[in-house]
Formats: sequence, structure tokens, C-alpha cells
Amino acid sequence: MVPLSWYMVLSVIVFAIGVFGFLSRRNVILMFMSIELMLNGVNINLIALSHYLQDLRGQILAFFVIAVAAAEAAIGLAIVIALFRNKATAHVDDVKELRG
Amino acid sequence: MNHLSYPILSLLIFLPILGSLLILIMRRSWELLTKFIALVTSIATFLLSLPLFTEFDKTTHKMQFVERHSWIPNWNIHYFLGVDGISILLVLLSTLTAILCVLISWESITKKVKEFYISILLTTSFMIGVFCSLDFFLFYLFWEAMLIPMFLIIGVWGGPNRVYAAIKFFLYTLVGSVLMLVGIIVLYLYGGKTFNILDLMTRTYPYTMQLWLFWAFFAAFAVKVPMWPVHTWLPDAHTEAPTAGSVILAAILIKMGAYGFLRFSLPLFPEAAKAMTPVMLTLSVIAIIYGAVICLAQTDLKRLIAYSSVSHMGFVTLGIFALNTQGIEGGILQMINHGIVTGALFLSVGIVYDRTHSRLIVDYGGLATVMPIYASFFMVFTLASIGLPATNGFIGEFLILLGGFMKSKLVGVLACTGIIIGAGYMLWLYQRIFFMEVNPKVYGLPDMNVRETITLIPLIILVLWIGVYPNTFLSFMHPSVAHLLERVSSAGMQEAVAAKAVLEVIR
Amino acid sequence: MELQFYHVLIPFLPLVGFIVNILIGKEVTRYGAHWPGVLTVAGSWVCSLFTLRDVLAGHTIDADLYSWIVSGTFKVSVGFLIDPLTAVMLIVVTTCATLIHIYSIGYMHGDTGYYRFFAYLNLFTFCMLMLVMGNNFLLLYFGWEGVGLCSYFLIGYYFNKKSAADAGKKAFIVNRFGDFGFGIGVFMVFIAFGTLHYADVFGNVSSIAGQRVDFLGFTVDLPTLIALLLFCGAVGKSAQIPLHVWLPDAMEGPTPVSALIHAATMVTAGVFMVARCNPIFNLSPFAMDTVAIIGAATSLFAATIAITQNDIKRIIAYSTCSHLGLMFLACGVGAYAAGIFHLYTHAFFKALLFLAAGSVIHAVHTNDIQEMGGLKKYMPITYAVFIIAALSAAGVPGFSGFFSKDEIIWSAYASHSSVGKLVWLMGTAVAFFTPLYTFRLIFLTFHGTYRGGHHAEAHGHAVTHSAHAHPAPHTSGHGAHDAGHGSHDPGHDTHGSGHNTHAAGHGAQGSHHGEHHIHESPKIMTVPLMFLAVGAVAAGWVGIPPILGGGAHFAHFLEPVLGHPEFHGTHAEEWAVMGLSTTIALLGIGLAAFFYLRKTDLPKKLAEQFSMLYRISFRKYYVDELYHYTIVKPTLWIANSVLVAITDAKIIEGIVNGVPGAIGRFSQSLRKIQTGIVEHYGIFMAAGAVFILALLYFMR
Amino acid sequence: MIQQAFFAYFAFAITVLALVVITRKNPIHSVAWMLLLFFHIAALYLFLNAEFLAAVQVIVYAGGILVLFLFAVLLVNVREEMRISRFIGAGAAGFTFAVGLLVVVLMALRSFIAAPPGMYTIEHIQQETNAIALGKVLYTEFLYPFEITSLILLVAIIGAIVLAKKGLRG
Repeated sequence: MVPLSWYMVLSVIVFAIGVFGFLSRRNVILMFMSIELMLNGVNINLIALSHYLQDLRGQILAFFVIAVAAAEAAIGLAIVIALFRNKATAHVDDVKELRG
Repeated sequence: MNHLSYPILSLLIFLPILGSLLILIMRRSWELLTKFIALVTSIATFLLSLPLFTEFDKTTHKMQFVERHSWIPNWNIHYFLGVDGISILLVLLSTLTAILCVLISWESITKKVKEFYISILLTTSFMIGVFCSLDFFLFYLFWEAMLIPMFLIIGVWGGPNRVYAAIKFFLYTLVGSVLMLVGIIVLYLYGGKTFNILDLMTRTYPYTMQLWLFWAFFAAFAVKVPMWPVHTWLPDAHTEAPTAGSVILAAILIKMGAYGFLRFSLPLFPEAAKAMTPVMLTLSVIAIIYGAVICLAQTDLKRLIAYSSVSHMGFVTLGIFALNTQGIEGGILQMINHGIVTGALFLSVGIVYDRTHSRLIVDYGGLATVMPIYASFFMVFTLASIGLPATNGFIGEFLILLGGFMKSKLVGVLACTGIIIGAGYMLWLYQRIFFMEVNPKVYGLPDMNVRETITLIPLIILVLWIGVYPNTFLSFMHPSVAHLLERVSSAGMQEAVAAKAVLEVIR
Repeated sequence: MELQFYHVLIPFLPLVGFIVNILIGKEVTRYGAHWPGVLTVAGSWVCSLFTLRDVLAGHTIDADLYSWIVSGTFKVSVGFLIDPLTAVMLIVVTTCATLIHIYSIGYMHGDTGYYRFFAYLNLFTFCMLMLVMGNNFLLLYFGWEGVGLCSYFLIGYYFNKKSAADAGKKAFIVNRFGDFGFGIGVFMVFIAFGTLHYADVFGNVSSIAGQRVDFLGFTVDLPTLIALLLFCGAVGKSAQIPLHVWLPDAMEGPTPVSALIHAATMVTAGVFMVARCNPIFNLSPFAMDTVAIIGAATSLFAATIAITQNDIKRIIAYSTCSHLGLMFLACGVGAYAAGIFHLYTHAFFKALLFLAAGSVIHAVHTNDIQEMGGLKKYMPITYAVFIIAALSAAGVPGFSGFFSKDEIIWSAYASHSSVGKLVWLMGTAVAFFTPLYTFRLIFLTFHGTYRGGHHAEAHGHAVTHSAHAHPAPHTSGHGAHDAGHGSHDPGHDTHGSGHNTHAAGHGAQGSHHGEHHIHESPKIMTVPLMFLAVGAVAAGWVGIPPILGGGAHFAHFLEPVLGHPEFHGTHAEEWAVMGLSTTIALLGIGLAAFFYLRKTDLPKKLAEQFSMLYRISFRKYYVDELYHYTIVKPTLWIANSVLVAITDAKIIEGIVNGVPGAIGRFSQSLRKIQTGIVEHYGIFMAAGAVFILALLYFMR
Repeated sequence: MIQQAFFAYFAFAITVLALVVITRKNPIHSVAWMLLLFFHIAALYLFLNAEFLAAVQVIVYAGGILVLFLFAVLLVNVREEMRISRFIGAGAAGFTFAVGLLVVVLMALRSFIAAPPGMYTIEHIQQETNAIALGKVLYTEFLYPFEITSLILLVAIIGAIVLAKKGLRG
């Protein structure tokens, strides 16, 4: 029997890798992938907990996470395309409209 | 209690709101209809306010035309309205001013016409509300609500530097009001969980607390008046505001401060008010002289009149804090007078501004040749402003100075110098605008048209009426002022009695 | 006796005239504006005569019309007090006003502001009558300010001209300085007596005798304080030192205005007020002495200025100052009746002097006596009345001025006043200067040869332009034409007296022979002159002193109001004083004749010899300059440089704008964090997450 | 023991693949590696008796989202990243905070205390199958969230169309 903590550690590691990717890459698409990584890390944790605590709510939450991830990917990528059309770049550091 | 069969004060407050709602559903292209609705509404409000004048019982200090309904029972908040001798004239002045503002803006406002008249009508409604409210919550509501349309009037329809002026006006008044809010909450908590102003007035508060509350309320009222040294928003706001905005500011809005002193500061904190009298008198005298001297240096017409307001309102606060009958009655009368005269001066300036689009004094000259009727009207208001006998300004200033003189001779003498300088700057202004050679820039300007003449005539009548027979107006005040003074002086006696008792205990 | 209808009509008839002319003058009455103007004033005059009859019958009326201001214990009414003093003033005011109104019909003929002129003149008459008839101090103040206002309007009547507008403003503001003291005096009266009603104040006047009050940190004698404060107002209104500066400038107004307001009536209001308040003044010897000294000093001071001036109206204006000083001198030594008597005779001869001068100006279109001369052959009537007025002013026996002036000088000599002898000396000196400058004026104007040809030529051209209304402005101020209201030529002092077509015709033909076209003024102007001349001769006969076989009826008439001063002096002394002042006056006339008829080059030489004295006199002792540099400039400097530039802009606005500014700068620095780069936001987010998690974990 | 071994493999593979995904220069490669990563995660779900979610993982992530990514990558300039440095300047900071996060959460994990187990035992789920058990809970207890999720998806669809369409018009 694999202990719960192993799953949790794995989940944290995947999440941290996602964070690292998000912070260090400048390509928007890769940043989105990093976000997906983070979400997956969370999902692993949720499903593992659902399994070990014998409670389906974990799986349902993961299910919602996947749904939201799909929505987010759709919108995010649409934004990327719009951005690329307007500025011909997919690099976040070229986008400085928010500069105060 | 209200002896009329209908709730007259509520009608006065809600009629302009109704009118503004009606304007709201107008199409943008129906400008003329919009204007007429605004005009009819304001005239209707004025006519509706006339029963106040005729039905007012001048023998009692009690609140009249009272309406009281529970509003938010949880916090003991009431919809509580009523007027007495102190507020009734201001209500009437407000309703009159509304008509004049609508008339004077008839042609000068060309953009966002709908919104403008909505703002004017809302302002009217809130002004009346401020003067009628007898519940602190309701009062504060109107007091602050008033800022919004006024802010818009300055900020949207004002001159080139309007945004700065509007924000300055807003922040200045807001900072003062917030301190008053704190004061109101303290009163609520301390005074038995009620916002009822009349109830709160019957209580006595510890001296230290009175002092703190006095200054909290002072912050709000002094900014509104405006007293020296928190007056600097006024020139900017007046200068940048459109004519109607200046008129409302001058005629009503800055009266709210002086009204606040009379309605709240004196009866609620009588001992603090008495203790602070020297400070208030000093500030008033500084305002009178400072405002007058600084007028001599102005090059902008509206700015000059704005600074003269500082000086004239200095007289009002001087009268109020002279704490005697003559001073306070003079102060109230001077509030009305200043509303009429300065309002009229701003209207007059608006009339030429519509023609020349310049507020600079150097752009005028010889107008008496070009616009003789206009020059005559302006002359009457100038004379009223410098307090010539038989105009309203004289009666007010005389009573105030008499009151001030009875309080302290030094104050009286110093305040009198304000009158000399007042004559100086107003006549010099008049000379530079109307006399001497005709400035090519004003060459061939048309004289006042019928609409403009109609706007100014009621004010001329009031100027002379108050000047020749002021008792019509003074008689409204006598019982209320006497009651107020009784409250103030008896508080001191209680204090003295208490002090004596303490001394005896110590012995 | 109750207040009669015609008593009330006296002041209000001219008010009706004013209202009619100001409302419909422009459209309806226009060049018939004199009808409402003159008729109402004449009506007042008739009513005044009835009133005089009542007063002579021994009635005194003190009645209220209505309650004016009521506030607490302060109650004041609009009401009239009619007693001998009022009656005298009513006669003086309405008589002069009526004659001058009639004269103005001719003088102002053709002016576009014709209706305006009569409206103001009526308003003035109303205010002046309110001033003299009011039964309380506040009504006195009302009239006081009202006449000041009309004076402002009328001095600045040619408002397109800067000097006129300036002069009007100056008059008003200088008067405000006086009124400042007067107003405080009124307050003090209220504080001392609890009322402003004359009867109550003067009835209880003994209650304040010897009282001392605290005033601005000084403990002073209450009657002295009140008297001096009230006197401040009189100093302003009656152009006494140090507030005399406005009167000569006031000559910018049309000449009838100078005659009515700045000679006969308004400026004498100060004397009237002091006389009216005599019970208060009597309580304070110090205040009385001050009044006497200031009066005497002004009298001498103005007389010495008058001998060097060249402007015909200014000379008369300084003469007015001087005579007003004499009246105060009389009041100051307790001889109020003498002061009022001089006021009464002065009104006639000074109004006559002014109107005659106006007639001259009307003919020659200049104020400068150096450009006149030899006019007696062209203007015989004017010359004759001028001589009469001058003789009366100079105090030549037999004329009105002699009796009043002599009474003043004798009163000064004979009074118990501590300064009596001093002011008597000064008064006698004035008696020398008065004929000197008056006859200098006459000789330079009417005798010798005409010196104004060149000027007439230039003037003719200007007028021609003006009359033909060239579209382009020629001289400064012609802008008036362009607006379609042009009527007068502001480039010239008095041409504004109207007569456009008339004068233009002259100008056109008279450009080379200006002298030939000088002629006597029309009847409408000369007839009032003749009436006034009768007054200037005979008005004083009602007050002939007992020593000359008269009954001093005037003083007896006023005795109920003004009391009877006690004099000490023998008949011999009285004869001596009278003889001295008369001799000196004749000497003055002789000297003037010597200088300006015989040795006409002598004055110039003397002026060069004593150039400093001459310049001081010519520049009016530099008082205007003194005020300009000590009051006007510093005030404006404070306003501009200190208050606007420093206090308001720097200190107050600094604080006001400084607080939001500091917040703004703080926000500016915070803004830099918003780089707009997504990674940075991400890193901060992550850092925040780490921080919060760590916090939660370790703080657990 | 076998379970541990399998877990060890999958855990290792997931970690390595995740690292590979975020370090590729070419986004297309990243997408490809990510596909593999998602299959591994789906397999891990199977170990945890979540068959339905494993299927959803494959269908939605691998089949839907990744294809979307692929389209996006193809639409924008894929080659660009290769010309510029792979990481931005803040890479070091990112690394620090990622590691910090890892450390903090791992430390926090030590004090994790499991709640008492619920009613959905493995036997119970196996008895009525995972999908049915999940469906019952989802459509009863979580009906409103579920509906809201559907709304979110609808909004996302419309939003994506609007955003993309605007770009096309420009």
C-alpha cells in the first residue's frame, strides 16, 4: 500500500515545477502549460485524498478543476491569439500596457 | 406641528426630484422641453414654498410644518422635517435661487443639457433637505448628497480648470464633513441612541466633550462657510463653476456652514461655543480684512467676487459668534443678503461672460456706455455689496457690527475697516468694468435681454425690500434667536452654578 | 403738532422724480427729463416754505413714519424731526436745489445723459433732505451715505473719462474713512444711550457726562470719544484736514453738481451734524477744541492753496474747504448758530460762484484761468453776479458773507474756548486770503485780454469731430460714439456740459476767432444766477448783529436747538475785531488788484522768487502724494505681494495642495512596482503565497 | 511492493516529464511531452480507484486542451523562442520561490492529520461503479455547482469566440 504522503509529495513537486515554469518562461503558451501543470498537481492531491478518506467530494472537486481548466485554456489561448494578432508576439515581456 | 393639510416640506424636497426624473426620461434632442420642465418645476417649488412665508407663526420658536415618520427603526432614525425662524428664510432663498439658476443657464449651457438641469434640480432638493432636516442622519445624508450634483456642475460644465476646482471643492468639504460624521456618531452614542436633533439639544454634554465635538463640527462648517484659512477652495470653485453653479455656491451652499453653526454648534455645545468665541471672532475678523484686501489684487472678475464672499461671510460668522440678538439676527439676515447680492453679482458676471467669454477685468471697460441697463443693475448690486443704506447689505452689516461692537469694541472697529476696503474694491471693480473708455473687446455687445432682466429683477426687489423694510424678514427670527440665546446663556449659568457648587463643596 | 402731509412730501417728492426719470427717462422723458426733475424739487421747496411757517409758529415735530429695524433692544424708525435747525437746512437745500435744477436745464442741454443727470440730482436732493430731516442717527447715516453715493455718481458723471471715474471713486472711499469713525460713533451712541433717537439721546445726554469707558485698551472720556468719532464723519464729508483731498478732485463733475453738492449742501452736512449733536460736543471741551483747530487749520491751509491754483473750479473748491473750516471753527468755539448762519449764507454765495464759473466754462470751454481773460465785455451778467458773490465771500460789509463771517470771527475772539484767540488769529488770516484768491480769479478771468484763442482753435476741431460723429475714435474716450451713446468729448474737462451741436457750430467757425463767439449764457442759466445773487447780498440780513442795529434773528431762531453761547467782550472790542477783519479783507482785494490789474508780471516774479513756497502751495502740500505712497500703494502691495503671492498661494495653498501632493508622490513611487510585466506580478504572487503559507505554518 | 514500484515509476516519470515540459525551447515539443505526462497522471488516477476521472483526464486534457494548445502554438510564431534566451531574467527568482514553496508545503505536510474516513469505501464504489457513484453525488449534492460550471464553460466558449473573432476582423 502506497502511503498517502507519497502522493502528496508528488503533488507538491508537480505543483512546484508548474510554479517554476510559470515564473521562468517568457512564452505565453508555455506559461499556460505551467498553469495546467499546477492544476494537475492539485488534482493528484485531491484524488489521492478522495481515495484515502473514502469521500467522493475530492473527485468532484477535481472534476470541477478540470472543467475550469478547460475554460481557462480556451479563454487564455484566445487571448494569446488576439495578442499575437495585435502585437505579433507571444512574449509576455513585450506586453507592458499595464505599466503604471 | 404642521398646521397645513399637506406635507409642505416633503413636497418641497421631492418636487425637484420628481422634475429631474421627468427630465431623465426626456430624449436628448428635446432640449427646449427639458428646459421648460426644469423651469416649471423650479417655479412650482417656489410657489409651493410661499405658504411657508405666509403661514409661518412668528410668535413661537418651535419647529413648524413638522413631519415625522419612522424610517430605520433599528437605529432610531426618523424622517423628521421642520423649519423655524433660523431656517425658513434659507429654504425660501433656495427655492428662489433654483428659478434663477434655471433661467440664467437657458442659453449658456449647451452641452449635456439634460444632465445639467437634473443636477440643478437635485441640488435644489438637497439644499432644502439640509435646511429642513431635524434628524442628524437625514441631515448628513442631504449634506453629503449635495456635494455630488455640485461636484458635477463644477466638474462638467465649468471653465478650463474645472476638474482641479471640482476635486478641490469635493475633497475640502469631504474632509470637513467626515469629522462632523464622527461628531454625529459620538452624539448618537452619548445622547441616548437618537439622531433627533431637538432631543440632542436638550441634553448637556461634559465640557471637554463639547470642545471636541465643537471642533469636529467646526471642521465641516468652517470649510463650507468658508472661514479663513480654509477658504481657498472657494475662489477656485466659484471661478471655474458655470454661472448657475457659482450662484448656488454663493447663495446657498456656503450658507449651510453658517446655518450649521447656528443650528448645531451653538445650541448643542453652548459652553464650548462661548469658550471659543474669541477664536471664532478672530478668525472672522481675519476673514473680513483678508478677504477684502485680497480682492484688491484680483484680476479675475469671478475670483474677486469669490474673495468678497470670504469677507462677507466673515461678517456672518462674526455676527453669529457675537452671541447677542443683534449679531445673530444680523448674521442670519446677512446670510440672506449675501445670497441675494453675491448671487446677483455672479448672475451679472454670467451675463457678460456669455457674451465675451472672458472673466478678466482688463477685457472690460466702458460697459456703461455699451450696456447701460446692465450697468444700472450691476450698480445696485455693487452698492448692496458695499452696504449702502437702503440696500439689504446695510441692514445686515449694521446689525452685525452693532452686535460685534457690543461684544468687543476692538472686533467692531477692525470689522469696520473691512467696509472701507469693501467700498474700495467694489467701486474700483465697477470703475474698471463700466467706466472709462470703451474696451474694443466689448464693442457692440447687446444689452440684457428680457430673460436676463427677469432673472435679476426679483433680486433687485429683494435688495430694496430688505433695505427699506427689513422687519418683514427680521420678524421671522426674533423668537428663534431669543430661544437660541437663552439656551446659550442658560448653559453658561448652569456651568457657573455647577462651578459655584463645586467651590462650596471644596470649602 | 402732528406730522403733516406736506412734511412727508418734502423728501419724497424728489424721490418720485428720481424714480420716474431712472425708469422711463431713457425712453419717455429724455430731453424733457427736467420736468419731473424740476417740478418735484420745486414742490419740495414750496412744502419747505410751509414747514418754515409751522416752525416759525413755534411748532417742533418729531414723528415716526414706520419702524425700520427691530432687533432685540435695538429699535430704530424712519421718522422726521422738524425743528428750527431742520427748517433752516430745508430752506437752504430746497432753494439751492431748485435754482440749480433750473440752471442745469440750460447747462446740460443736449447731453445724452440728460435724464440720468436729473435723476441723480433728484436722488441727491432726496438723500440730503432725509439727512437733515431724520430724527435719529441711523437715518442721518442713511442720508449721509446716500448723498455720498450721489456725489460719486455725479462726480463720475462723465464716466468714460478716467479722471472723472477716479475722482468719484476717490470721493467715495475717502468719505468711507470718515464714515468709519462716524459709524463707530453711532455704535458708541447706541451703547451709551441704548437708542439712536435724537430726542432720547440729547434728552439724556447729561447721563454720560464725565463717564469713562474702555476703548481699544485706552480709558477715555465717553463724550469726548463719541464727539470725536462723529466728527470723523464730518471731517470726511466736509473735506477737512486730513480728509480734504477728495473735494478738489470732485470738480470733475458737471458744474451744477459742484454748486449743489460740493458747495451748498452736501459738504455742509458735516457742519449740520456737529450742530445737531451740539449737546454731546458741549460735554467735551477737548472735542470742541479739536473741531475748532481742525476747522481753522483747514480754512487757512485751503486758502493758501487756492491762491496758486489755475483751475477755476478748483480755486472755488479750495475756497469751499476754507469756508467749511470757518464753520467748524465757529462750532468749535460753541457758536453753532454762527456756523449754521455761515452755512446758510455760504450756500448762496458759493453756489453763485460755482454757477457763474459754470457759465464762464460753458462759454469758453476750458477750466484754466490762464486761458481766459477779458470776459467781462462778453458776459456782463455773469461778471456782475460773480462780483457780487466774490464780495459776499470776501466779507465786504453789507453783503451776506460779511455778517456771518464777522459773527464767526467775533465768536472766536469772544468765546471762553481755550483756543479761541488762536483760531481767531487764523480766521483773520483767512479773511485776508479769501478776497485775495477770489479777486485774483475775477481779475484773471474777466479783466485784461482774452488769452484763450489758440486753445479755442484746437478745441473747435475736437468738437467738430465729436459732433459729426466720425466712426473712428479720434481721441481717447471717443469709443462712446461707437456704441451710439457718444455725446461729450472726454478729452476736455467741461465740454461734457453738452451742447454738442451748439458748441460744434462755434468750433467750426470759431477756430480762428474763438474770442468773438464767447457770449452770455442763455436766460435759463442767468435767471437762477440773479436769484442767487439776491440771496448772496440779502440772505445775511436776517442775522445782522445787534451792534450793527440788527436783531440777530437768525441766532434767536436757532436758540432752542443750538443754545446760546456766552461771550465775554465789550462793544469796543467787537468793533475793533470787525474793523480789523474788514480792513484786512479790503487789503486782500487791493493786493489782488495790484498784482493782477496793475503789475501783472509781479505774481510770476514772486512765484520764482519764492519757488519753494509756490510749489508747495501749487502742489497742495503734497498731501495726495503722501496718501498715495503711505496708504494706497502699501495696501495694494500687501494685497498683491503678500496675500495673493505668499499667504494664499504659498502658505495656505501650500498646505492644501501639499497634503494631496505628498500622497501623490508616495503613490508615484508605489507606481513603479507596477511594471506591467506579467512575470513580475507572478513572482510577487508566488512570493506572497510562500510568505503567507510560511506565516500560517510557523504561526500555527 | 509492486504497487510501490509502480508508484515509484510513475512518480519519477511524472516529475521528469514535468521538468522536460517546462524546459523545452520549442513549444511543440513541450506539448508532445505534456501529452505523455497526462497519460502518466491518468494512470496514477487508476491506482486511486478514479476510473472516471482517469478517462476525463485523457479525453479532456489530452484530447481537448492539448489540441487547443497545439493549435495555438501553430497559430503564433513557434520559432521565436528559439532565437531568444530560453528563460527570462527572473528565472532565478522563479526557481527560488518555487523551491521555497516546495519546502514550505512539504514541511506543512508533516503535520497533516487525516480526517475520519467517509462512507464511500472502495468496496462500495466498486459495487456500483465509480461513474455511477460519482454521478449520484454530482447531480444531487453538487447540482448547483455543476450547473454553474456549465455556465462558466458557456461563457468561456462565447468569450473565446468573441476574442478570436475580433482578432480576425482586425
